Amino acid sequence: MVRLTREAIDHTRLTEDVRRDHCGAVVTFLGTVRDLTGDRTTLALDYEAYPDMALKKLEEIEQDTRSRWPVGDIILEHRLGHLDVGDISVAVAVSCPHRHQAFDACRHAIDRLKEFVPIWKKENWADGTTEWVHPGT
Amino acid sequence: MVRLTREAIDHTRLTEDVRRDHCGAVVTFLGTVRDLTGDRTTLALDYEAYPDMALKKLEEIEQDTRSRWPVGDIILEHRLGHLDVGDISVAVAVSCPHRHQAFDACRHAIDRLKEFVPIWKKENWADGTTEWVHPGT
Amino acid sequence: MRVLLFARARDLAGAEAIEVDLPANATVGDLRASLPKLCPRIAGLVERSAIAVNNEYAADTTLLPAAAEVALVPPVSGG
Amino acid sequence: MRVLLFARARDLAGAEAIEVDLPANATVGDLRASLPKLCPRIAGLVERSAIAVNNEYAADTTLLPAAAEVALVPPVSGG
Repeated sequence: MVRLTREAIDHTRLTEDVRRDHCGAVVTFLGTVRDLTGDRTTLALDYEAYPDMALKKLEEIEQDTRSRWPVGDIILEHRLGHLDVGDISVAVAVSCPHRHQAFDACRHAIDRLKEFVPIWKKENWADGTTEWVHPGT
Repeated sequence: MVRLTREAIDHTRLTEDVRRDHCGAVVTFLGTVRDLTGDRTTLALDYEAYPDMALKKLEEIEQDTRSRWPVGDIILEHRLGHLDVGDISVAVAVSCPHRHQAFDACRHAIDRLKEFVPIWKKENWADGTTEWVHPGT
Repeated sequence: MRVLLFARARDLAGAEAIEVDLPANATVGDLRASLPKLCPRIAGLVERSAIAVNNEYAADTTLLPAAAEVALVPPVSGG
Repeated sequence: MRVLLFARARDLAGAEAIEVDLPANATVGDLRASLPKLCPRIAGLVERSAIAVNNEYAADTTLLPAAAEVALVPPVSGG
């Protein structure tokens, strides 16, 4: 399952929802808003998506991950809107029969998400300026 | 922090307790009691520890993990006693500034735990028999 | 053809979309070449951005369908 | 010297510990060799087990301290 949400991400629910009796391993990844990026201080982030395409790409990542590992269940959820330091911006929860499968599957899913899902963040720096983050530009 | 407990493991608390503002990544691993091992059906597991040594070895794993990655915080918790299918037997939660650090640190900690922490499980098979699990014997 | 803009591209253009007139049989590459002319401020970003056609990343050689949802997708930074 | 037993070793021996008499300057290896004589049922498991001295895995060449907590540690299966 994949979701975009403007509400706080409930990692308890994600983790519980992927648990399965035939899966001995659950790995949950949370991405949270850091207070520092390099030596600059972040006050908040604003996340924006191209929603239809983002959901399509998230679904592709779910299917790709399921095709590579024996996934019991997987949930990818990304938050949009204004996030404060410490808030959860993204969560991926995966269950698999064995632990290395669950680690590899979860890492694969978040790596792909960061690679090509059309979501962007805008830094709100402590000096009052803001800046969209577009790696490589 | 490391813990042995006879109560249900509260993964929400573990995950929340390791979150830090300077850490953009949290990885939580849960080991749960599977209903099948190979083609045999498990009804329940009994976990037993050599408690003093197990705590010492868990603390060594915590320190070793902190020495290898920039860990914000890490909690290793193992449950003892009688567990039903689906129950959480072990949980490791780790926060780090970046996600690959958190994945590597969490996987390292659970791999080491399974390698040398003196804890044992007894299978309660569906056919009514029980069997201590000692890999290689 | 309407091209959706996001993030810095939207801020620079001051608009959620740009209208682009392209001949029949135009490609994604033709669209890419036309954007800096219509909106010089986004020229640098266009070079580094992908173009999505109907929610799929499209190569510059792709022919633009007659009715398609088209978007400029700057380098992503979700997660 | 008292040797703590766990898991299958405890079940096989029917006891939480075995008392072993060893000469001064005995090693972990000497202890390992004496256990199957005192409790033949655990002979096979002793071969595959570690010996812990004061909560630390000990090599067979280690001298046993006079006052130490000693345990037979069968292959672990936690997690």
